[in-house]
Amino acid sequence: MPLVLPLLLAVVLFCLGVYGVLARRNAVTILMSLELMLNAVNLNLIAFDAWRLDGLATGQTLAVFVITLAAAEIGLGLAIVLLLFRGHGHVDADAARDLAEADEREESPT
Amino acid sequence: MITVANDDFAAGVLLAILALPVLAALALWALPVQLGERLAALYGAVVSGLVLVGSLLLWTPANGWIAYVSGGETLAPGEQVKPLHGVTDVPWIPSLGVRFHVGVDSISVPLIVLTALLTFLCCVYSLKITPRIGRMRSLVALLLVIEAGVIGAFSAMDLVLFFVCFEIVLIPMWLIIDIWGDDHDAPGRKRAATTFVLMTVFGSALMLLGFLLVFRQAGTFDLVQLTNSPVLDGHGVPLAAALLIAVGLAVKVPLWPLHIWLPDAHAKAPTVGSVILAGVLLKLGTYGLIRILVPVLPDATVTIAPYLGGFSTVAIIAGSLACLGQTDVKRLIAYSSVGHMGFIGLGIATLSPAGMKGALFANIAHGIITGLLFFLAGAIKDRHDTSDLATIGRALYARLPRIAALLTFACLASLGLPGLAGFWGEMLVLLGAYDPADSLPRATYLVFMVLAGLGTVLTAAYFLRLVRKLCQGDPAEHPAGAFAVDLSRIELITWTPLITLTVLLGVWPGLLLHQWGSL
Amino acid sequence: MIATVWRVAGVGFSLLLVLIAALLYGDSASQHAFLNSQIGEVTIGFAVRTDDLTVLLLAVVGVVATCVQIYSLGYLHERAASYHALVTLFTAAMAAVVVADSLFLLLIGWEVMGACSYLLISHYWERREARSGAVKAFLMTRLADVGFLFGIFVLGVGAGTFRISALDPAQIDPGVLTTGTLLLLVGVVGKSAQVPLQTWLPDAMPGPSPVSALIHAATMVAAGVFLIARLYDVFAASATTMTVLAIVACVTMLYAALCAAAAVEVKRVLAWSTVSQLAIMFAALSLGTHEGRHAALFHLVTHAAFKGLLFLCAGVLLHQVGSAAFVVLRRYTRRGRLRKALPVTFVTMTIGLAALAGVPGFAGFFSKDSVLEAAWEHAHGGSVVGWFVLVSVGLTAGLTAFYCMRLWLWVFFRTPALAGAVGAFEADDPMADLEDPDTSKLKDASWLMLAPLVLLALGAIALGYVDGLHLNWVVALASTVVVIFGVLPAYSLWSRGADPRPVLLEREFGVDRAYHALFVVPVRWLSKLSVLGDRDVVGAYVRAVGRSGALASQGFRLLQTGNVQTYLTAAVVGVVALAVLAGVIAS
Amino acid sequence: MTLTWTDWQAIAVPLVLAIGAVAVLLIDAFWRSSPAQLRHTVVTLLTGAVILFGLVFVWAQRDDFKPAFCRPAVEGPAECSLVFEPLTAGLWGVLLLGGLGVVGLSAYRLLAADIPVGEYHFLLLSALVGATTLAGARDLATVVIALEVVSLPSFALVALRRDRRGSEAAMKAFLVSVLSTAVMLFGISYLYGVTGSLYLTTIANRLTGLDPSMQRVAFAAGLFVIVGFAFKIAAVPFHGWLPDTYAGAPVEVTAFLAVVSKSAGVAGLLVLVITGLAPDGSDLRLVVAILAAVTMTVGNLAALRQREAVRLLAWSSIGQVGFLLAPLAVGDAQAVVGYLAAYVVVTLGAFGAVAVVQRHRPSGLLADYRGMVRSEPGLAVALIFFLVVLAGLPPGLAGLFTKFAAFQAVIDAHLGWLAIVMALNVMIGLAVYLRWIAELFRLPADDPFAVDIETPAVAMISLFAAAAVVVSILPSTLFALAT
Repeated sequence: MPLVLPLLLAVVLFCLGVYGVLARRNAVTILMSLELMLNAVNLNLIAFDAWRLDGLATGQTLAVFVITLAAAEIGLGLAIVLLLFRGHGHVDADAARDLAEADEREESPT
Repeated sequence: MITVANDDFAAGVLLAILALPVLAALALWALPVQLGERLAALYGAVVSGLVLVGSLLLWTPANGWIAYVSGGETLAPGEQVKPLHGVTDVPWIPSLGVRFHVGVDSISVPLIVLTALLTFLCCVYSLKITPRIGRMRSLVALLLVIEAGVIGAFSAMDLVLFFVCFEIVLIPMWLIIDIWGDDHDAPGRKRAATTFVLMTVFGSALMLLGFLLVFRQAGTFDLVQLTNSPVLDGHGVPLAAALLIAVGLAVKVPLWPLHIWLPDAHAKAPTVGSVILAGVLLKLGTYGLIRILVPVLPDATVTIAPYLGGFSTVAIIAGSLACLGQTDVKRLIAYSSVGHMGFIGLGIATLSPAGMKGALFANIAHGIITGLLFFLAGAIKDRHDTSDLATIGRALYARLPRIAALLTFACLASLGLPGLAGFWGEMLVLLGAYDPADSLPRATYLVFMVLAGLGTVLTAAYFLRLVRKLCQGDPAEHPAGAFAVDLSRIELITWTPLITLTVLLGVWPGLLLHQWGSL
Repeated sequence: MIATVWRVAGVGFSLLLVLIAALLYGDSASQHAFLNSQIGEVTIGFAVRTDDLTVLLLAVVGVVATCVQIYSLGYLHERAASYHALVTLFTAAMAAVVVADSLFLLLIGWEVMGACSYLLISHYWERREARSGAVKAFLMTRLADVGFLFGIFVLGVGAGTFRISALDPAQIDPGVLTTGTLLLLVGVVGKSAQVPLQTWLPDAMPGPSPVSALIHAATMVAAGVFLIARLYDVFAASATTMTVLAIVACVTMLYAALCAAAAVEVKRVLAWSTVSQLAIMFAALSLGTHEGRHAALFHLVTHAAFKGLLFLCAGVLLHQVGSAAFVVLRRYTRRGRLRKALPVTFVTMTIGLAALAGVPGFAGFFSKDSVLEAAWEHAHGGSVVGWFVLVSVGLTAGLTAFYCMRLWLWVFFRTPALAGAVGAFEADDPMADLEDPDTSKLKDASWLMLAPLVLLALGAIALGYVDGLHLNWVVALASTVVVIFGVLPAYSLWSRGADPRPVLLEREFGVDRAYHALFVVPVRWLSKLSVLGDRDVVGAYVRAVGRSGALASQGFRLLQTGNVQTYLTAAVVGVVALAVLAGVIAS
Repeated sequence: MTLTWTDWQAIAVPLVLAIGAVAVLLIDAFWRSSPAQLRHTVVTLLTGAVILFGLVFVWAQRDDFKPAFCRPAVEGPAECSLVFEPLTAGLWGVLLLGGLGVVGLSAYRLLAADIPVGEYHFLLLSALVGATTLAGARDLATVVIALEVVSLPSFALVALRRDRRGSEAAMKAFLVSVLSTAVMLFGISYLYGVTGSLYLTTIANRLTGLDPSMQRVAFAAGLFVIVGFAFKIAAVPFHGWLPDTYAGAPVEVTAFLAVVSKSAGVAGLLVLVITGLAPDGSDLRLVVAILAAVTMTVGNLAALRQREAVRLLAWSSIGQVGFLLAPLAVGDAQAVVGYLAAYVVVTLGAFGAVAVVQRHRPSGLLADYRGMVRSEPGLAVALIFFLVVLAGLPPGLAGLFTKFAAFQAVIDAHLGWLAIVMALNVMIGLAVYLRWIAELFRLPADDPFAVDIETPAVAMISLFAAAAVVVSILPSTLFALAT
């Protein structure tokens, strides 16, 4: 299999992930999109590893690390989403805007 | 060439007058008890008096400075190399190449004495006359910090140390304007203070870039080394460095069109603030030009000197014209500084002995005379609670005869009347412009000279206008207010030294000119 | 108390000057330098010298100043301290000019005189015309002084010295010499109120009369003449400068005499006559001959006496009557009171006017004669300048006689033709139809004021003879005839009660108005422009920087919506932008 | 592969920190019976002791060079995953000092009452483990893991109060951070593909020998990696999360984010840039320079009109990062570490002062500080000093000289335009801090802030102030951190 095919697939996956992160409102969906991006990375790593065959299996090792990372991130992420839900009653990422810049009123220009 | 003389006594004195005001200011702030307003002023007067004494001790005869002779030229047979004295030179930040290197010579000593004198007088003045909101303790402490910073800048022999001292004064001055400034116009004084500090900071940052370029070329920040082996070549990096340094210092001078912070800052500042600002702080810029730009980057200076001269000439004319249109006495005096500093800039731009000495002389003279003018303006403002010409009214000769007479005297001195201190500097500057350094385009400088000469007429015009609008007039139309007290004793005491110096330097310019040897 | 101190000091100082002059009389010339500093190749500092010229001028200054100081004791009572102090300073400044051997000392005296004159002219600062006259005087002379300063530079740098005694015209490049002397001439023209910088002098009249006497007789305006006499070798070495001087002098003397002939105020007439007489001195100097210089100095001395006298007399009129305007004086005169109430003043003023007009036997006659003589000799030598000067001075003599006679008759004598009406001068006086003033209390001034008058009147006669009588009878006769030709029309007009004053002359040829439009108005505009430029151009940039900072700040705040996806989108866009930017810069 | 003594020494500090973290967690979990007061004290002391051990260790070994987890490379020097060298020592010193400072700020009765003590300190120590590892990491896998070990505890810390604002703040930080990790990993995968290695030195060696098309890929990959770090340190335009997160988190946690988390990011980026990802003259350095210019400008400008103290500090910390990036862009480690050290000290101090005020005035507006120079002179003077150091003006010489070093680095690298932008930003930055200082000086105030400040707070703020004064008088100490 030519190297370019998995790479292309990875790029497509990554872009889908980016789209998902930017466009979806639901925080859980965003987390899933992030997962997609990380898996695109994994695909890349495996593909390069297979192409390189450097004997250390560096790519595969890193891919395993990334999977672990993803698991940890999702764990923490879901905890935060839960907290968000508890506080706001919803899990829409773009609706949590308590911390936006307040309107200013009495400022005089310098 | 600078040679260095070993002189432990002078070094000790110099370090003492650098450290004393800072320590005194810290002690003043740290005092747990609330000091009375007058006690604070007294404390300041004592400390600054000691500094004044110390600065006078530094004034040793028989030294001079001929460092700005550009790299290629050699000394004439009769000239001798005059030493720097009171030198302390220890490493400070080795990794950046910064040293704590201070020392004084005859260029810096008069300026240091001027600084000490004006600070002392401001403290003495504050014994009786304080800004309305009080808080004298902080005011005195800030004045002392400014004094230390300015003296540091005048004695720094390391570019970075100069830069640091240059910046030390900014925040105290900003506070002085912002807190003790014009109490009728809080947003105005805030704006003035902020404009002042921001423009100066930007300028000094540019200046720092220039210093760093110099460092890249020469590998040292040490002024003695840099003066003795300057960065030659008038193009490329040295030119960029010279431009950055010149622009940075020009903000402080201030040179047209970078002067825009000055009128507001002076007009809104309290009396002592205006005096220090005009009398001392502006000198940092011209001192920097003379001390750093000219000797360190001689060739590049030659390249930019005509532009410096041109902008200075514009400053003279534009400043004077702007003065003619002012309606506020403090603003008017502030604008007059633009014109006078333009003369100094022009003198430096001539790169000739006469112009350079003229600039140095005018530096001192402007400090004394403008200091006096701001004291007077402050006195008038205090008595009328406004500095607006129309509101103050006319015929001060009738209402406050002594103050009005002194104002007239100060105006005459400031417009460069021969026989008073203001004349010699401007005369020498014009002489320098008539006969600039060989490497400069003479025709251009002749034009500058003629324009600057016309500027002196305009200067006379606006000062006479001031006298006419303020001092003269029909007393019947402007009756004396009940509170208008003429010259008080403290005012007389404070101003006498300035008046004396104005006359003394006017009739005996050699007193200072000798200091600078056979430049 | 302070006033008394200054009074004593003033009189004492003037007497001291006379004493010094007497002591120095006959001493050989010497110089002495002090307080010098070396600037590059030139020396800046002070030096004094004594020689005949110094002694002469010191004596003149001393005597006139003494007269003025004593006279002022009676004349002036308010603000006496500052007045006497300034007059003393003024005298000292003139003395400095006279003894100076350093061009800088000379300049100091020169300009301090300007400043003192400014302060003295505005002595009555509650009066509008005093204020504006003072400012005008200072600014015009200051403008000229800039030229003077540049002249000092040119000559000093050209010769390598600022010592007058060391200035050697032979050592200076001719071009430099001409430039330098022409620039000095600018200063002289300004100080001595010659065309085109003449307008300040008549406007300086609101000052106290003794001050006018001092300015006009011995100090300030005479300084110009003195300067050229002092630097005569240098000036004479440049033919161009001398020609310019001659032209200026000739134009001025005629112009000023014409103006004087139309003035309706005693002091204004006298002011214009000063301008005119100074021009005569300059004309004599412009001949470039030794005789010319001698004649000029001779005229300077006699002029000091009779012009001082005349101004002091005008002062008495002002002091006793309250005004020196013709129209006011006529009110007293038509009752025939003025002459009788003020006998001493009348007599001394008559002497002064006679001397000014050049009536034979009076000092002015002899000095003017010597000018004419010098011009005549020079003209004989084939010099165009000589002829030019000769004709101008002749014409001026006639005009001078005319306006002296006019002044004398209108002020002191009833006009038979008008039978007691105010006559020719009431047209421009709003109070012309008022009742006649009470003339019974009019009396002559105190002896303090009259004594100087008598002294100077003696001088106005006797000084003509000190130089020895060596008249060229042809010239003397001719000038006498000219004087008679001047006197007769004045008499005839007066006796008919007419005083025709052409508008052109009355407005003094419109020079003042032209200057106002040409210089004052543009400067005002420029000043407005400068203020507005600072506020709306330079200041606008600064404000714009501040505003744009605030706006940008506001913008960034608005971007901070709180929506995390907005942030992420901005970030993704940022990555792309960075990549593109780096690619662009790299390639 | 066996662990040698050198390896142990190199990882001693992170290891001890990790053990300490576990110990703290265990104490908190299994010593419930003790009074909260005592538990808090014990936990604080233990945490402090662990960090202090790290500091002492770093001080003792500061001149050593200890590579760990090495293997002989195919070409060039041995490839190591973790290296302890003077630069590492300097970075660790800064990070540990920062950590210690945060612990001090969270000392007894200072930490908000609703934050669980044990978890807090555990997370703090965990993040420090990651931060120290990151500063010593020399291969990309270690970098990624270490970065995650710094980040994940940070989000937990932000959300520790379990309230509405905290959860929102944590969510924002988390999403941005995870996205950035993904982007960075994507870049790393390509770097690996292009060079075939994850060791930084090897990557650096191989990058130079690539053919142009590959170099372009490598550039894009490097850009992605840098962007990943840019998210972490909140360089503009990847900064959006920062003000919101700072505002939403407890002040102590904000201080932690501003000090430890940010320093860790800078340290990682510094390691990447100088050990080879972006060699001298590479386009990536240009990217960093552009980031620096944009970051400092936007950060300072946005700070100009903030009305809340924490938000102002948040934006100004973005501006400070811009200044940090400038010498970083030219690979001047000394300037970066010096700047970082000064920044850490005064930021801690400033947050300490803010924490004190915020405890009594929860609104956190700048107006709360009005007239403090009269009512609370000590605190006000300290705060003014910290702000002045941040602005880089005398008397804050520490700030001045670190800015100076940054200027020098930039000028020496011929980046004139960046130097001009920096000069402009010195001015804007000053305007930012002056507004605050002006409030402190403004008299008379209606309701000046005056309270009995808790002793630990007084001690900590005095300590920070003293440190700031010392480094102001002897700025060379700052630059001695990395030689």
